[in-house]
Amino acid sequence: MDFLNALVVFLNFVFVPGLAYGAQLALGALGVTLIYGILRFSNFAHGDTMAFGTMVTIYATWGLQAAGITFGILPTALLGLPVGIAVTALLVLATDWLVYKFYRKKKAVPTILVMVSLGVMFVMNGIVRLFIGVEEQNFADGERFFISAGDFKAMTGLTEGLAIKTTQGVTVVTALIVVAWLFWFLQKTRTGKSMRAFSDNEDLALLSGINPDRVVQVTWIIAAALATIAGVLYGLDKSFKPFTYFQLLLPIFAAAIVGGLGNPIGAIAGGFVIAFSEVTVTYAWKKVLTYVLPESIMPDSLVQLMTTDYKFAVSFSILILVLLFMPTGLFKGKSV
Amino acid sequence: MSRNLLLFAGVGLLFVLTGVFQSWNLALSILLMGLLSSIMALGVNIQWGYAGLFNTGIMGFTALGGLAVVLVSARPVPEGWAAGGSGIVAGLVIGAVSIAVAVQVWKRMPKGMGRNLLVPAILIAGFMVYRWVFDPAVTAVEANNPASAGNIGGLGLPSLLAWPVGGLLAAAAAWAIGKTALGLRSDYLAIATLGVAEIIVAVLKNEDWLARGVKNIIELPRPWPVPYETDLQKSAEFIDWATRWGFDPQGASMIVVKLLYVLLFGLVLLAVIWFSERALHSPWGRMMRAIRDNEVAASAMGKNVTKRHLQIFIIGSAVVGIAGAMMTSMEGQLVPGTYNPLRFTFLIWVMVIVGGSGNNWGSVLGGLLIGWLWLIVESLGPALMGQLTSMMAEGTLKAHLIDAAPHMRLLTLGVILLVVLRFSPRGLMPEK
Amino acid sequence: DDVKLGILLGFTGPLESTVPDMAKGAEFAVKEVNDSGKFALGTVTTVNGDTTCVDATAATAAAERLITSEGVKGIVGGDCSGVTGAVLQNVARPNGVAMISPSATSPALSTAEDDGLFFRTAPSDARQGEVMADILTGKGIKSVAVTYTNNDYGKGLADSFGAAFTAKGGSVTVSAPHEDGKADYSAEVATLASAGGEMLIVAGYVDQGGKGMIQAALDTGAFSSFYLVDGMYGESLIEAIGAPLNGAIGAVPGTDSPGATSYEAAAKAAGFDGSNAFSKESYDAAALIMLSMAAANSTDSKVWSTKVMDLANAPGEPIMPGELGKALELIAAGTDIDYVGASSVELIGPGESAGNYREYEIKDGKIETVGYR
Amino acid sequence: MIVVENLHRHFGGFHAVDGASLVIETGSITGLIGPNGAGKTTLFNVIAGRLPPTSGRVVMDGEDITGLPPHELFGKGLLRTFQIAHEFGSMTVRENLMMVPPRQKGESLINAWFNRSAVAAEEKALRAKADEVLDFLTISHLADQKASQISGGQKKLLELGRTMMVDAKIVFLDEVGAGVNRTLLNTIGDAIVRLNKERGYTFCVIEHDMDFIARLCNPVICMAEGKVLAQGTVDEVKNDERVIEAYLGTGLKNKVKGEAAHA
Amino acid sequence: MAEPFLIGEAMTGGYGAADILHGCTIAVEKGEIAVIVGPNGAGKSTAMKAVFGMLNLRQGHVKLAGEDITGLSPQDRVAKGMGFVPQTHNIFTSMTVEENLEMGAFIRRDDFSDTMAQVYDLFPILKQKRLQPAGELSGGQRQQVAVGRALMTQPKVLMLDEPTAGVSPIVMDELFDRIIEVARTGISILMVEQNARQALEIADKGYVLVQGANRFTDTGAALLADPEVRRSFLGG
Ligand SMILES: Nc1ncnc2c1ncn2[C@@H]1O[C@H](COP(=O)(O)OP(=O)(O)OP(=O)(O)O)[C@@H](O)[C@H]1O
Ligand SMILES: Nc1ncnc2c1ncn2[C@@H]1O[C@H](COP(=O)(O)OP(=O)(O)OP(=O)(O)O)[C@@H](O)[C@H]1O
Ligand SMILES: [Mg+2]
Ligand SMILES: [Mg+2]
Repeated sequence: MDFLNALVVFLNFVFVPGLAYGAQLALGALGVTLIYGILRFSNFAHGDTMAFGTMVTIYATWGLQAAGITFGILPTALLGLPVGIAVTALLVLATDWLVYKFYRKKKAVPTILVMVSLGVMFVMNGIVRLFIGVEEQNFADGERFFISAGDFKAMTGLTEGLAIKTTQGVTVVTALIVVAWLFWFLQKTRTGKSMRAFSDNEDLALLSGINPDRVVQVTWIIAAALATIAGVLYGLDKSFKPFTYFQLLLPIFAAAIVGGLGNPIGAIAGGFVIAFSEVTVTYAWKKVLTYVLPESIMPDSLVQLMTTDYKFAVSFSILILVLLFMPTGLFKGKSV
Repeated sequence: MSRNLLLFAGVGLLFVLTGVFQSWNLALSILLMGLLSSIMALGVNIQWGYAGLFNTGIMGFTALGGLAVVLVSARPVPEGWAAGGSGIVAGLVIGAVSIAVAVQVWKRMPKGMGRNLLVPAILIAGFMVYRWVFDPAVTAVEANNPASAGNIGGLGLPSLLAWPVGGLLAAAAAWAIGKTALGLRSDYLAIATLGVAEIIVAVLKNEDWLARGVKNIIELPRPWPVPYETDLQKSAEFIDWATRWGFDPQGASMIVVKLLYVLLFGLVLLAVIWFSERALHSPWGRMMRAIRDNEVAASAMGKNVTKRHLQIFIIGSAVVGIAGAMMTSMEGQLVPGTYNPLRFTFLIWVMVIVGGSGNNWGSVLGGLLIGWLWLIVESLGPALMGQLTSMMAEGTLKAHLIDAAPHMRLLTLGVILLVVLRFSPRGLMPEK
Repeated sequence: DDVKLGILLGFTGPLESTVPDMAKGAEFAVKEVNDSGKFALGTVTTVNGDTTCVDATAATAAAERLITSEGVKGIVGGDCSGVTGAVLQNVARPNGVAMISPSATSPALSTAEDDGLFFRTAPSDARQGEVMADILTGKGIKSVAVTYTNNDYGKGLADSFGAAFTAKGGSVTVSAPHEDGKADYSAEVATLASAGGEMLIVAGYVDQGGKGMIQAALDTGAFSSFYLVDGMYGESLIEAIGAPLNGAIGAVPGTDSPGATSYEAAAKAAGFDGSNAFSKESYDAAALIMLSMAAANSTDSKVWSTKVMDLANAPGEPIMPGELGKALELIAAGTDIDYVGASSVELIGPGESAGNYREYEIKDGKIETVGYR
Repeated sequence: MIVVENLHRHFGGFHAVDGASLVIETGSITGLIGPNGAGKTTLFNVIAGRLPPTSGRVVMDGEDITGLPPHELFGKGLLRTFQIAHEFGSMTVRENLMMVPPRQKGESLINAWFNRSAVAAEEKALRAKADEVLDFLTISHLADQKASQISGGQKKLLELGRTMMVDAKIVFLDEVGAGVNRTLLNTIGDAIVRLNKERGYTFCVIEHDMDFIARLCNPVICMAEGKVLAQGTVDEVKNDERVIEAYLGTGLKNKVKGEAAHA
Repeated sequence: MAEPFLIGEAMTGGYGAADILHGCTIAVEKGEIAVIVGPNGAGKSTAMKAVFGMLNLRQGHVKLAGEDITGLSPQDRVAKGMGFVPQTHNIFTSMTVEENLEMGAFIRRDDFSDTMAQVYDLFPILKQKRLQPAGELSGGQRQQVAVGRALMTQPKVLMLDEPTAGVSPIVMDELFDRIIEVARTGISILMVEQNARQALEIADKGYVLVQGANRFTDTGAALLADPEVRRSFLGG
């Protein structure tokens, strides 16, 4: 029983949150990694694209809710998602046409594109704030929990509870489906292969009759979809606030890079590496130990390797460590 | 060449216009920021433009420069030092030694199980001893008057001295980072250095014994020879001088202080440029460009790529560290919470790229231009919004837009940045 | 002619969601004064400057612009202690312009040299720590976990509370910081849960990490009762979290004067959230500046700043929000006033709020006052 | 003298070099031939320190040089060219050559900053040397062109030119001839022979042009599937049945006939 | 004489300000093989790129089957049935050998497994390395992939820039044989070669380019027989 309690404590505070956060990062990292893989630059505007997509979805959700449409135990926002994706896709396509295309034609080096994406980031940043403002928006509805801590205790009779939020479940499942799809799409489909060919050698892609404009469009549309999905799921689980989405950029990049840039599987792995290293290394084992150790040798300290002050630092240290042994990430990423 | 002069003249004009239409004080304080940024941009350009190292740890080196100012010139806290200074030093030494031992063991021992066990064992044991010595000392130091001290204090030396020390601190950190992470390429190096910078700032934020952490250190002394405006305003001599020339003493005091800073920063900037330009246009610079273009071939042509990378990484970081120290001693305070990657890393990168990577003067131009832009959009953005909304009918939309006016700041910045990059896709002064 | 007031706050950056209601508060006071028609020195207008909260250079430049270009006669701000210190030392003092900060709470600022030009309507952390310890020991609570926002405000508050609470025999199981605006707080919540405690003390901002911490603690079942510091006060929290927040307690600066309530009501009517963090303090800061100007009959900071302490403290006729017109009349008549305002301003020592606290509890989704300290 | 002892280099499960042992005698021009994918370039890469071997040793003049980094090998007088040209694209063709000599004074920052005259004098000499090499390679008109903007064959010439900038002991040439005009290649062949005779350079040459190999090389080593298949004089190797089957093909005989008919 | 199937006529142009080509003309008839030779830097690759539309021509034009295609993008020329193997950067290094070949057949909508089998027959080593990223191949193997990719297109005109550079003699012979075969099926072949003697042997027409202009133009055999051409350009 005590052992079970210890396990539940661990699951509840480390495993489940880590899994959900990891999946959220992974979804964001997928978009970053896709742009890097095909268009060959680190897109700093991705965080704000996520914010934009989420914003549109929020408006759509409000509309649906006003019309009395809901989605059962699942959040209504999932129904609004297609709208968000569509509008975001239009926005990024317009951005590409207005901004990025020029540099592509000029064959600008990747760092120029990175700086350009910073400019785009600032602009999107402003657009989102002009529309929806800076405040936090809560748009989650439906059932909050698959199982709440209290219910779990009542069900199992354990002293410790285990909570699994609906959004956590949805996020993890979505992340897995999306990565599988993306992997399949890039590796097996004609369009996917042409996208990889384009990223590998643009001139030669041209000589093979691949339409570069189409490749770029498809890439942006998928990226917009990924950004919107990631943003909405994150917003449902935590909350939507433009500034946080900007802050998300850093761990998302960390995830994409540690996994190996350009590799969808890597993005997933990277997301979990970052999330779990944040949560586990600074975890205080005291509570777990109270269940498994006898009273007499129970330490009174928190049994914590590092204080949470350093959780970011720790996750970065782990990232660096991984890179030292695998210089292009867990899954042999690209580098431009 | 004339094009470049024109560009500089153009940027100069921006500052003059700011002086005329806003105020000279504002123009000068933006110029100061621009000069500091230019120095940082030069540091980055040395690494990126010369050697292709994608360093995004600029924020960390800037912060280390700031720390140097605290350690060198902050008011000493003898009680704090007495309470645990020696313990802290001992702890740090133990930590460093155990890492060094682990590294040596890793290098010397043959691959295999033994090494894989021994090295972590050394590290873990070292960590335990370190914590055992270090933690009580820290607690003791932090317990000393936490509201206004709680740290080990500085040496109380002149602030100017902290500038080279800032460079040294940054160089030392760069050495450590370089030794471990320079094997990484492009974005992988970028994220690693970004991470190190985050770690450095995390340490500054959370190690209260060092520089009071998030409780900040204020009232750091000014660098020689810059006086305090309030002192000038009280000095009869100065008032005399100002009135003789027909200035209002208060206004003059501020301009004089800023001009002195401009002079100081300008001298440092020129020195850095002189050294960089000489280096760039020498066989050393040629070797660096070769390494940047093709490491494999450079190595086959007998150039020690690892060593050169380390060298240039250290030099560039030291320059950033110096600039970081200059900034902190000008602001007179160390606030770890202000170090954020957008402002201290990516903005500097924008400067380098907009200026034209690989071109020192480009970096200076980029620093001045983007520095100006970064600060001027604070008023420009909302003003633009004011223009836009002035034609609109009253209503919720207008109210909403006016509320959102501050956010025109970044939007305007973004738009102008995109425009600049559109007209000079390789930077304003491309490497030839 | 115009008298310009600078509102120097972090309109963009980490506090961007908190600041609008602060700026509105200050503007609200200005509007009230102008509408009263009793301000003899001219029409008061406001000019906004953006500190970004984190970028001292940007804040300094913004202040430089407000003062040397716009010619403001007083500043409401800055918001975050770091940028406030930089502005004070490098711009306000040299120019001799006074500032009243609604939210910079760092104790270090109390001792900073300011030539009498710096005030704040936010209470210093030391006092609040005492009050918190009193409230909790009064409830018989022995052990708590603390999470604070990782800046001088949170850290200072956590420190002073920790000291006071231990002195009273309580124990703090863990005091863990959280960074505002971050993506995930699982690690922090896990640590707090592991350390345990009867209650979670949340020393953060209501629309920042503090809210995230509460949400995560509730979701995982780590804590079910909370103590909310002044930065955590706000209707928006109840709205966002809902029923699970019932039972949470807290205290905000305030006396049994009706100031806070009337201000919140007026704010609601004017279309902004007056209960949001530091909105009241901002209103008070602006009001104090204008009243001091009136009292000094001068817009020169060096002159009016000498009046601030007088006006803010007893003795005198108490002034509530919405009574600025009346206050101006009284001042003109030479009657002594005691500005109470929305946040019960009482300035002690080097110009900071002494802090009376209103203790409240959240019951059925409503904030109910339970007493004063 | 370079001695390669039982060298292996694996990529995953694939054995690119699979137990090759060979000797490159000092003063020789050794030819290395073999079918595509035989492991020739990989062997070069291992010898020149670009790739670590999976196992085996490389000995140079009695000293074990296995796994030394390329720049140290360069210091020992071991030079190589790349099959796929590795030019320094953003530098001019002349600079590409001038950067080669080791231990230049101006490569030290202190000299670059404070000892300009010494550096300038050295630069002058380097420049003259570079121009001489460019002249020889018939590309002096390209001296100030960016190396990224020259033709494929010209890049190959540049590869070769770099080895001519220093006094080398042993030079590994990986298909310098591919893509180079045959008339010019003949001149290059003459130069190799001259360097070999006059300056005592040792050469190891990978080439698929058998005429070229035949003109220059003795001995010739033929590799296949990561192993040494045959070695000896050109004629011995050329007539080795296994070499013909794996590498030369029967077409060569026809072609040789064709040649005879034209001549 | 009727106009050739593909002709780049009096082409003048270059990469930047300076012209590389000076009124250079190159043509190939249906089902024939044309070979371009010349010293390094003569402008052979540039001429090929010009014919393929990867270069802005200042003067001159390109015609395919009588139609002026000077204004078309490379991609459109692919659609018109032109295939090209550049001299460098001619494979997708991060994609497997098989994917490289598939990309060659990108514009084909029919079943191309036959063509792929033929390519594998021609270059058996590629079949072995089918699933390996092409960037990991040896120099000669890459070249085979590059040619294989172009063959997959089943173009009407096949343009090859030094297809045999770096391939072993045995493969080179196979390759030339195959090129003859391909030409016999009615496909025009335009190629640049430094293995000029072998190439001219199978060429119906030969061009010697020097400094961006035509120096000699004749049948392959005639050029081979010209002693000056042999000495100056073919290595004696
Ligand atoms: N990085 C690598 N990963 C996997 N296989 C590789 C790698 N590099 C080379 N190979 C394989 O090793 C074999 C030998 O390649 P190598 O380049 O040494 O051949 P080579 O003899 O130089 O051929 P060529 O005459 O075509 O240049 C080839 O089959 C190649 O596919
Ligand atoms: N990208 C480029 N930019 C500028 N000039 C170039 C560029 N590429 C080639 N050149 C120049 O154009 C001329 C012709 O080059 P081209 O590649 O056509 O030669 P080539 O005849 O194919 O030679 P090779 O046999 O060496 O491949 C050369 O002098 C070269 O320096
Ligand atoms: Mg090879
Ligand atoms: Mg060519």
